[in-house]
Amino acid sequence: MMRKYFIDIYKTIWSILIGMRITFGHLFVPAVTIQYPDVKPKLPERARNRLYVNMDDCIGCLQCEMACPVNCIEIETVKSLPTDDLGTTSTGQKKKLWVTKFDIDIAKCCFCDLCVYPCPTECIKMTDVYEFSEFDRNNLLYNFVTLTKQEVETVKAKAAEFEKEQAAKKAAAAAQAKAAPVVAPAQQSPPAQPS
Amino acid sequence: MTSQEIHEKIKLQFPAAVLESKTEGVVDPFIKIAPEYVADVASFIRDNEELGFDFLMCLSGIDYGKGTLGVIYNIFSMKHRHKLNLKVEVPKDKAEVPSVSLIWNTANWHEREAYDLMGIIFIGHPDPRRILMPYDWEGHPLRKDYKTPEFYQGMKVPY
Amino acid sequence: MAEISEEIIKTSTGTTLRHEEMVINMGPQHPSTHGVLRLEVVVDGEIVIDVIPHIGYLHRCFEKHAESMTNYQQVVPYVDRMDYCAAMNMDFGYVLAVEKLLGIQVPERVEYIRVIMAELQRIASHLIAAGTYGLDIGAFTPFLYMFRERERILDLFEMTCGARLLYNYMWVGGVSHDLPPGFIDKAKDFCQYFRPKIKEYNDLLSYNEIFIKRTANVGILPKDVAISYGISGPVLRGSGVNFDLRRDDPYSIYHKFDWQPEIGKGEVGTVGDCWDRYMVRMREMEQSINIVEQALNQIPEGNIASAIPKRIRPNPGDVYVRTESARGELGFYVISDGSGKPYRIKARSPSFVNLSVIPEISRGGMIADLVAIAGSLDIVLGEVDR
Amino acid sequence: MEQILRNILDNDFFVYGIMGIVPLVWIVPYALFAIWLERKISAHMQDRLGPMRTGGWHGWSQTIADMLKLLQKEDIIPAAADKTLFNIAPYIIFVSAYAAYAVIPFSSGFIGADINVGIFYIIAVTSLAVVGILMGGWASNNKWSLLGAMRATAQIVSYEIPSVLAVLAVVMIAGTLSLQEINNLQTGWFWNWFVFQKFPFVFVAFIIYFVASLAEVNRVPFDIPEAESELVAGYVTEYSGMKFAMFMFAEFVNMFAVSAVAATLFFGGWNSPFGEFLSGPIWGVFWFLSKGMMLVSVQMWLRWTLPRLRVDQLMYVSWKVLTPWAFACVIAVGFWMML
Repeated sequence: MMRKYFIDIYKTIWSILIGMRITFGHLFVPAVTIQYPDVKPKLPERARNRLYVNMDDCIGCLQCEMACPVNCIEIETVKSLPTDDLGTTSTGQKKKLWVTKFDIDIAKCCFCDLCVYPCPTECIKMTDVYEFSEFDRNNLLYNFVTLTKQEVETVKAKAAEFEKEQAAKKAAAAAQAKAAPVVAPAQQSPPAQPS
Repeated sequence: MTSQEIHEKIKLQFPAAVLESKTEGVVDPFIKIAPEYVADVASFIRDNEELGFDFLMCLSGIDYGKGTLGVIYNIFSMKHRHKLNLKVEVPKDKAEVPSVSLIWNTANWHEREAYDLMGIIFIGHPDPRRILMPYDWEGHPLRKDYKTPEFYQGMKVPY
Repeated sequence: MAEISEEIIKTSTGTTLRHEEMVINMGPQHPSTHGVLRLEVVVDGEIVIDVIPHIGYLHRCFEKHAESMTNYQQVVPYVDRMDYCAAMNMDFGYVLAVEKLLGIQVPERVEYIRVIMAELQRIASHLIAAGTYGLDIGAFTPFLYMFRERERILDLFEMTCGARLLYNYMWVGGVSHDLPPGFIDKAKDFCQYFRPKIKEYNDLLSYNEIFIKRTANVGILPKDVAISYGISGPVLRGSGVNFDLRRDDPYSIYHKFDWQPEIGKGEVGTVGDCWDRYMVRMREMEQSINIVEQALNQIPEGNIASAIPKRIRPNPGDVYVRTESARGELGFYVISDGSGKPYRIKARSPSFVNLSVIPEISRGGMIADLVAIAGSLDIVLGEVDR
Repeated sequence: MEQILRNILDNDFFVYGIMGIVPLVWIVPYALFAIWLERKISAHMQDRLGPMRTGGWHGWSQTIADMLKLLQKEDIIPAAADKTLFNIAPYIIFVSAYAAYAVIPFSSGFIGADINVGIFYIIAVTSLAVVGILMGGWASNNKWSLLGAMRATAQIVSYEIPSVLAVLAVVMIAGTLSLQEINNLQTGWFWNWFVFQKFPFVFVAFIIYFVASLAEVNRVPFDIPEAESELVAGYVTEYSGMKFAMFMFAEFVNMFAVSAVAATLFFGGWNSPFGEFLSGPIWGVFWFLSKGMMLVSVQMWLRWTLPRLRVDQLMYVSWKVLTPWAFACVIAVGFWMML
């Protein structure tokens, strides 16, 4: 019993001295702190931070919207008219839809990378931008659509018109099947170019 | 022991309890028993030398839809290193299962969770309180027909 | 609710003293509950009479979320957030469950990558566990040393998948990215760098006599109680049960490596005390380093994307798959109804089960012991409450 | 006019007032510096940098900024607190820490009051802190505060005994209680310091005094009254703003006070370690302050190395380890002197 008492005292003092030696040694180890706003670490190539959408390449396929587990992406598309030329993506795919709404609520985003994987044209991707805090939550709702409000309106109106015409045509065609054929070609104007 | 032998043994002991036993054609073999026998079967398989199921891995409550709830016991034996999946099905309007929390202490919190989220009542549970949801929450969220309440204590729920 | 006993004591001078137990709420906001855990503690002075844990402050109903997803893959980010200190291990368990349900085999390279990641994550998680345990006991410095080491592991992860905490790296049928160029060398460097560090921590903290006095013979969890409570992982091994799912219920390719589980031996106290639980983690880090090094040396070349299914539609059925996460047995019970959506996912989280033993082993100790016990169980509240 | 000035200067109370304020000239910059130093020492021991921004060079003005922040903070008094006690508790603690400086000899030429029971006086006034701590803990009406206060009381009261016994060993050699005289006895080269006399008994007494003083100022490994991982912040849990700053300030003032006493008793106080080299009243201040700061740094060093003890172990250390050993030292020194 008495022996244990002395051994305990010895062990305590000895282990304290060992600990003190280690911490003292670390006084001379260079610090690992990165002085953040002054020094910024280089992020690796695959860093997953803010989402970015390259609208030139977006074909409005809604794959990313479906893949998102937190529903932070909202896309609305409008069918283009057969005569419209929306151009092609950089991968050579022909665009067929007007993307009238492409909102990402980055406040909701969980940076899981699931939306990037299914994108057929690789237009949605994660960038290495990580400094995007805002004072107002609404500023975190990012609009990626390149069309102006007016253009969206026209595109929508035209699509609706076209739809109507198509429906009329169909009806007419149906009627025509019964009666004499009447053709009414639709008057069209080129759509406003997105700036 | 293989699952087949374990199931046979339980069948032998409780011929009336076993409703269904499947070892082939499924990913995990399971045995389905009548709910009122759960505690008896549990204490039998724990105390039997050859079975020795002393480790309850998991206890899950399930809403099968169609008006039935289920409880699944995934049990393991530390001694013999074999597993058993025990299934129980009860009607939703009378979701009562005998508690096994005195047989495996693990079941205590798991049964509370199953009661909390699924609304299965475990008869004979020593501490039948909610565990994850607030004590005054209404309804059991994991049921398939659960509707999110609009207000909880005056606070809007889907904010 | 806690019951308080009250008694009147007559002193020798004839006056009476009222003697009453006190209820203290430890948490939900308390520095040593490792999150939002509330322990309702009945104390008699400094002696703990009873502990009643109240959980659920971090409850997000992950299981309900999982049911409302459109496919199995979308669940992975949610699984990540269960145990945010060991997200890779969480992913691993979930994808193994879904793969078993689907009945698919992943390429060998993927298996190796997964094991490397899971073991690195285990080291990172144990570093947090040991560091915060030192913090609970009052030693601040080891905590920061360990976080520095963890940072290097996170750098490796960031290099691989771009995220530092919640990886969403393991996908059903594979992994999201192949190893980046230079990863293997960097990981080997880390292994070499890390080995001597463990000794330094042992000198600084583990074998410090004050630390031993605080943790040895405290919160003793005997074998049979541990098994009855379904305790798993380092806590179970700390009680002297030689049981590790990586060896005893092998999954993935753990059988290919040369390593052994560490168990508590009661070197400085009784088997199953806080020090044993802590020390099992310290030693497990060394074993994990062994596994990582072997895996890095053996990893084959190959295509990793081949097994990722385009659509995940398992046949109707259910499966319970358990893996050894950093905190113990992580089980996923998955039911499929044949559609692309999971019908029901139940997670058996190790922290949830390990926490339930806390009233059993902390009665009769002091408040400081309660802190030591809670720390040695190494709970992550994200996983307890899910 | 001159007459009035002369009257004022001749007035005893004026002189007392001046003498009372002079230690503050050291204490306030010291406390600000010591807090900064503690941050820096801890940071570099942990491979960090610590405060780097405020004020430019290595964040030198961080503590000044913190003090200004604390001054501006709302002074919260819990509704259920006992307001009077709650308000005066920090002042009592600070006064007890500051009062010790009255008899600490800063140099051969400066001592607040060279009373012949100096060391006795210090031991008496520093134990007043217990009253303040208990008051603060009780008045906060918070269970954690109460537990912290009870722990602190038990701790400070029990650790007074070994520390007094350790001091007694020195007093026996010196044969006086006056601190200035104890200093005068250690003049000369450093082997004249008491810590090296009657080796190793006084050295052990110094270790005992140092350990006990750590406990008296609630530093790691004896910081259980404010153990942040157990008791949130112990008896200061409910304090905020300037009152909290007073507690903090008192802690650092106390740290230096016990270090100063240790320096005076064991390390020759204001004496130069090298005989006549750089000695004299002005250099005396330098030597005294550097010895004190040295011991303060060791306290910080220990704090960032060690874990914390438990309450019963704390009592064990005091009653079963330090006290018997201190007694043994006293007896051994006594026998040695009789030889």
